[in-house]
Amino acid sequence: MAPPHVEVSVQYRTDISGTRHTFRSLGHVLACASPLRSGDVLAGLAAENAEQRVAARWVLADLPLTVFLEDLLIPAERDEVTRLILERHDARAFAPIRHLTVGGLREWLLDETTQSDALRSVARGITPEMAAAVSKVMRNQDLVAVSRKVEVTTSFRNTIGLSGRLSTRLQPNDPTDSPRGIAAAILDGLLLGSGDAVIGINPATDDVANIGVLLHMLDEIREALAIPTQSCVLTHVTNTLELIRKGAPVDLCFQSIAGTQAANEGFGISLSLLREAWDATLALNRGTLGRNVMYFETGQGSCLSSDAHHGIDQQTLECRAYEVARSFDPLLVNSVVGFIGPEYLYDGKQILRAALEDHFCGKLLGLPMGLDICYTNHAEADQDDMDVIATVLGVAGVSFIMGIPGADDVMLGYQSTSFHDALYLRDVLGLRPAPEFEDWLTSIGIFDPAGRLAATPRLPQLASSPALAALL
Amino acid sequence: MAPPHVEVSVQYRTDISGTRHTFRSLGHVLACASPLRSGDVLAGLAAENAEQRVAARWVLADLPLTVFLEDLLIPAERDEVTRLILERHDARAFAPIRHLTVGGLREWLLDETTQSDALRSVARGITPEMAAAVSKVMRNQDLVAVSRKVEVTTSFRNTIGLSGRLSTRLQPNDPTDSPRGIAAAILDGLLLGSGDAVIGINPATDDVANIGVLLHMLDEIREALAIPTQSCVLTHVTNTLELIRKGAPVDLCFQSIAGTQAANEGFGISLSLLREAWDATLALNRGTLGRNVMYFETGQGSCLSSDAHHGIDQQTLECRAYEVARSFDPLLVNSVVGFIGPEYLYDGKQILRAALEDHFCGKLLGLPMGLDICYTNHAEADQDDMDVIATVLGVAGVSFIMGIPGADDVMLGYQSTSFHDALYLRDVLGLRPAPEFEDWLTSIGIFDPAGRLAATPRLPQLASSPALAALL
Amino acid sequence: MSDERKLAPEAPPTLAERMRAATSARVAIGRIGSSIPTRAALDFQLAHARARDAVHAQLDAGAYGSTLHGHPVLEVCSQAADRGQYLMRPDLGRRLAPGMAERLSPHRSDLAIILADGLSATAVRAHAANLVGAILARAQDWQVGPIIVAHQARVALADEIGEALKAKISVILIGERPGLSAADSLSAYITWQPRKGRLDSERNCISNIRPPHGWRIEDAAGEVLRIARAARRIGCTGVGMIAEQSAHQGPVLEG
Amino acid sequence: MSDERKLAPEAPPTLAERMRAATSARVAIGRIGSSIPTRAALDFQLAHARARDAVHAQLDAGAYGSTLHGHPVLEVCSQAADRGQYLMRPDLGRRLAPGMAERLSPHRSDLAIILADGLSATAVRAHAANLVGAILARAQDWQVGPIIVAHQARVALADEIGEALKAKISVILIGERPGLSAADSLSAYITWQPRKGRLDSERNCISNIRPPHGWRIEDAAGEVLRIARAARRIGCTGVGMIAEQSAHQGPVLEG
Ligand code: B12
Ligand code: B12
Repeated sequence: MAPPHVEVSVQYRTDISGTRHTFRSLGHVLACASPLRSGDVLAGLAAENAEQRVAARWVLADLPLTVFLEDLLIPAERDEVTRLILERHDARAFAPIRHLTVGGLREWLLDETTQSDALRSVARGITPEMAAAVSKVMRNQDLVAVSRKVEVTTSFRNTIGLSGRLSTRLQPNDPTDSPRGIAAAILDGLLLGSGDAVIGINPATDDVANIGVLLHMLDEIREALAIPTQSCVLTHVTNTLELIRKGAPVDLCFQSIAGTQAANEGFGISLSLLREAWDATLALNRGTLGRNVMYFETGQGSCLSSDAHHGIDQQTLECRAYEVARSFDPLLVNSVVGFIGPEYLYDGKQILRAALEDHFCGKLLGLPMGLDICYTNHAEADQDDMDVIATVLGVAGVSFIMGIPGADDVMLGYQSTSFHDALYLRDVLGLRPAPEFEDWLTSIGIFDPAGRLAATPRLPQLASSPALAALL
Repeated sequence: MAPPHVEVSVQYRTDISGTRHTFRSLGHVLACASPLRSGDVLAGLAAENAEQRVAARWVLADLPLTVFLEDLLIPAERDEVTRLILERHDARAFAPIRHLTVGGLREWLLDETTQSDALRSVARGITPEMAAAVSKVMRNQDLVAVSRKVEVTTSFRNTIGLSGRLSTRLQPNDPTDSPRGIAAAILDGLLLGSGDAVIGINPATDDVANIGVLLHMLDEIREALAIPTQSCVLTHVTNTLELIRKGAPVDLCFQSIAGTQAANEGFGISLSLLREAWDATLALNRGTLGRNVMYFETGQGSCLSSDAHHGIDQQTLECRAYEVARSFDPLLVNSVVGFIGPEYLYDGKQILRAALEDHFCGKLLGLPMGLDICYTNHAEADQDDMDVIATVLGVAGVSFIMGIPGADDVMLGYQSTSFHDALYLRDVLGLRPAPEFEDWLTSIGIFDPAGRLAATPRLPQLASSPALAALL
Repeated sequence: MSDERKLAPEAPPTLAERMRAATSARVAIGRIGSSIPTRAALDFQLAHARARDAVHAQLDAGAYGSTLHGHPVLEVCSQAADRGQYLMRPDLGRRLAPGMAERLSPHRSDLAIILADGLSATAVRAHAANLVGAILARAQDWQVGPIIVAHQARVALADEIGEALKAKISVILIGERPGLSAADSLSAYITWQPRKGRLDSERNCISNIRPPHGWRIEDAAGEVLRIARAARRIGCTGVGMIAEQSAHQGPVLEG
Repeated sequence: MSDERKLAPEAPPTLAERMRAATSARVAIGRIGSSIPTRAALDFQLAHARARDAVHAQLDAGAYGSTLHGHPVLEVCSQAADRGQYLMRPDLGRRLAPGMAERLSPHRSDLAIILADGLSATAVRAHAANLVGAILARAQDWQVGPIIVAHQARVALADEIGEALKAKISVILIGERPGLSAADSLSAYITWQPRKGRLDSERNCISNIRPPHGWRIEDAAGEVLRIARAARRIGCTGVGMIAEQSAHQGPVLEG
């Protein structure tokens, strides 16, 4: 390939058969190189036309990876996420790929001799910006092929992320936080083999006392049935800290995170607050197999939505959120990809692409990536799109997806994947739940000995949980 | 489920919480039940809004399958395809599903106890209209899950359609029919493991003499390298007949077909012409393993494009083309799904859905279905869409796809799948070529003993073909 | 077409019914292989078709007349020209159209109450007037001026409106994006000292106001005022309030 | 970024080059694992961006002036109002706009020659005028009237045009849909006794007229006239001609 027409930190440009394309900054190159996406259009950052988009990718492909360590997108003095990225960059892990360009990194990733171990070992040498950059010169099939090769495993009471496995977060939300309603949804999910990633409730209110009630109910059900899984109420981290102080049974500490300090402030968090919460949760020492105790959610568009994007495109910012995530050795991370709405991801095609990018970049950076494959009723998408995204992500080796009764979250007002969708994926792709959970499903009779849903689950065992017994 | 609010042959209607939806005919129900699609809009047949679309599906779900044997979409006296459907309908094969509604058929198909044998045995009892109807009440994942269960195998010099296998048509088109250019593309494809479904050229001209030259070249290469595959020049059936008379080495007889007599007339064919061509090709007796000698291409929109659609939606008409196809025990059938343009399938989403429908309906009707996963430059689609369609169809168990150098057909002016795309699919889904072809790839050294592309193929063997030797 | 035999053949016949009675979620819908029964699939599609319509429903101008519960009504609109633009340009939905601030600034309201279409005019039509009544009935300790009806509005539009009304606190009652099962869910977002540039972390939110399935009107009104009074006491809403709250172990957020 | 080592390491270094010289197809692009090298991927994307532009290019009105090779030029347009409608409504591209037939009917042309944008105005700009010249030079045995330039036209528009010109045969030179590697490819469709309702099976087609990579102009013009004369002899074009042809074992289609 021709030597790059780029003078680093000075000019980003290329000549394509007679037309000169110049980009004002590294951020501008990255933004123009993204596939067309409504959030970047909203932010005024998208490429002007298809040719400029390709030109940006051309420039990007020829940039040495080291440029991302020199030309910082958001100044370190103004942003603690930038500082985190610089501090935690591991030069030894970077060494094997240090000499590569972005296009060369794509080829190194796709090479058949680059396997899971090699990929894992460079993770700490790859910055979020490098991950974003390489994803922008990769087509959908590249993202699938490489993601599939990366195995990232974590554990608390079971093991998440093994290849050949697909876990689910059982998401039993209720618009009034009714314990009975939530229990019904949990029962529905368990009977359909769901819940190995986590049984995780989004509470309808921030009422700490009420969240405590839910945490106790989750713990009661898990203990009574001896389910090798973990539970979580996805409330703000300050509430979780409060609940830990009050002695509530907190398995995992949840928080939504974003890729800039300012956006995180919009979420009411900082790195030090997260560290405090991490320490407090670790101190509870409730995991039996492992010590991954954090659960993070992310999603393209959240920085722009709080006006904290510093002129950087939404996919690059999403990758920066993964730097935040990986500093806390989380058990679970998922992007809630189509959750916010059409102003960030317009239709099924944009949601699919973003899902593949998020999953790929997360895995590449070493995260246990799941995906909330979802859309809202104001977006141009439907359940057929979700089927496609789920299938493609299943092939890409996604660690977990959501399990929601009938795919309809009656509290958050959006559609995601159902318990049945996970069954479908396991079926057509030959995937199985986390091993400890699979054993449990078999022992309790929800799975038959062949590892498929039994025609006649032995319900009586469920009665050992008071919360579930009330329904039986 | 409530009893159907339908008086067969008289009124098709349903009441959905207060609103009455009435449809003027069975064809109107079928058309309104299709997902939004530009070709149906062009024909003035699409549902007026999303609610009417669901209402049509509701009516359809409750219709007994027998209605399709009584209420004919296109009168038998005016259409030989209708007559073919009626003549060839097998009441014994139909017996096990005769009592079902369309919605009930969907459930029977999805039931885990319904496996490949059962599906194969009812194929001749299912009419094209029943297949179209049930596909319209199935979401994308349903189409994948059922297609995956149907194994349809055919053979000529190798075996196409076994589960766990993915074959490719090597499509080495050249804008001037230059034998040297075509040979270069064939060499490229063979070195990348392509060509087990067929090595099939679309000729740039209808010149019979020239087509003869190409047929001889294909045969020379195949013989010289002892490739267990078949060749074809995709010219009009009248030309193929002419070439057979002249003694040209014709393996497969190709023809584009459509779902109405009038559309077939537009293609310059009739059932009797096809029968004549079938007999003539069979008489050559060139197959070594099997006697499937026909190759058909189809595609939603071709009837409308020749103004021969009788007010029926394009997907239902596509299924009727499959009735034509299955009367001739073809080796290969594929829909060229995005080929015509945005006036029939607007964007990646519509192309994907149509691809899944065509594949599902074809397999359900007993056809060895492949797919030309493709788009034109006037459609709203790109290679990322093709990656997704290919991945999902791979999971659905598609029998074969196209292999074109770099996915760019330089003669037909459209983009399809490349040799690399097939490698990608085989890789991420663990699929292999047709067994006889796989053995050949290994023996000649293109595959290594592990069944992957060798780093160093043993080129010298290729020199035994004069056409290829000229390039070496 | 489908029955419930797959869910739990030997369970008492009413388990699925009891599960369904416990929640509005789509529980116990049965299964065929790994898939959902045809009936449940079509139900879902119908709900989706309808939710799409709710997103595009409009709040008629003048629908509330000139007074509501004795308070004058003022209508404003954001910079988003129509529904299509509103959906794709949330930034415009957060800004008052030119001239609107001037229409408000002659008035004042310590507790500014705003009714806003948001993503569901249906929700506003169903519950907002009642909720305003219930809030007013409990707000004797606050000076309340005109009630503002805002079109094509996002939550943060309350900041500019509150600023123009010189409000101590703003309460915007806004239609949440419609879910499949609920197109009529209302939220109240409460912001101490509203002014342009407030972060979402500086607000409180009460969502799922949707009797009888979600918050009841009386309870929601009570909660709004409890938060408003706590804000007056500690001088902030949002995460600051939670922090303050937890430092004092007080009961403010416990409803 | 990539090299060719993967294709055939021990082959002479020029194999890939020789393959590429033999065809304009994207052969010998190398591979990385199962994927194509970055350079080839970006080349493809650039070509796609450009082909998309070619689809939307327009044939300027009046571009050919009032005469072409001594024949008067008449411009007509179809019922498709703009490019967007042309793409989605091919039916409109097959019908003359109101008043157009009247503009043509005073004229006549035994051999009607039509230049049409089709899906690539670029192709018409590049080759059509030359091809018309070459056809005229060989068409001494035909009465040729005005040359028609048709906007937003589909192939079948030639039927209405030919009918209005009372033509014995029509030849429409039309831009083919642009491929990635060729945005300038022209087709000639030839129809005996053109009139509304002709089927495509009643026409002949010469495609890929695109010197130097496809048909050369001289050869294409020769082929057009050979087909036209055969049609005059046997009284049809299209599949009928092939059939007639094969019955007589004649050389008409062998070019
Ligand atoms: C969309 C949404 C989001 C989006 C908002 C971005 C966007 N551009 O729309 C994102 C993903 C960023 C988000 C984040 C959070 N959200 Co939220 N979100 C929603 C949701 C699903 C819909 C909101 C809606 O329809 N708004 C109406 C439209 C018209 O308003 P808008 O102006 O377009 O959008 C604004 C509001 O939605 C607001 N907002 C969104 N969430 C929250 C949460 C709080 C506490 C506040 C004050 C404001 C706020 O931010 C948007 C931009 O200004 C609701 C559920 C529901 N049923 O309402 C939950 C909901 C409002 N969120 C909730 C929570 C807890 C959060 C988080 C605090 C989660 C966390 N632990 O980090 C964060 C932080 C929010 C913040 N302080 O910035 C809770 C609030 C509970 C409560 N009563 O306080 C709700 C009710 C869901 C739930 N039960 O879990 N959220
Ligand atoms: C699109 C297309 C089709 C579509 C046309 C439908 C549509 N709505 O567009 C479909 C899939 C139906 C089709 C079918 C066939 N096609 Co075709 N088609 C093309 C293609 C790729 C592009 C045409 C184009 O851009 N037209 C320009 C636009 C502006 O015209 P339009 O009015 O929108 O479209 C009309 C023409 O395309 C025409 N048409 C399309 N194909 C053919 C073939 C012949 C022989 C004729 C006379 C007309 C014709 O039908 C369309 C509707 O009226 C060309 C390849 C190329 N590079 O041109 C091959 C091409 C024209 N087709 C070809 C052939 C052989 C066929 C078939 C005969 C194949 C077969 N064996 O059955 C059939 C039958 C066509 C018929 N008689 O009706 C050959 C013609 C060879 C020759 N010189 O005679 C070509 C050149 C491709 C090839 N080399 O194989 N085709």
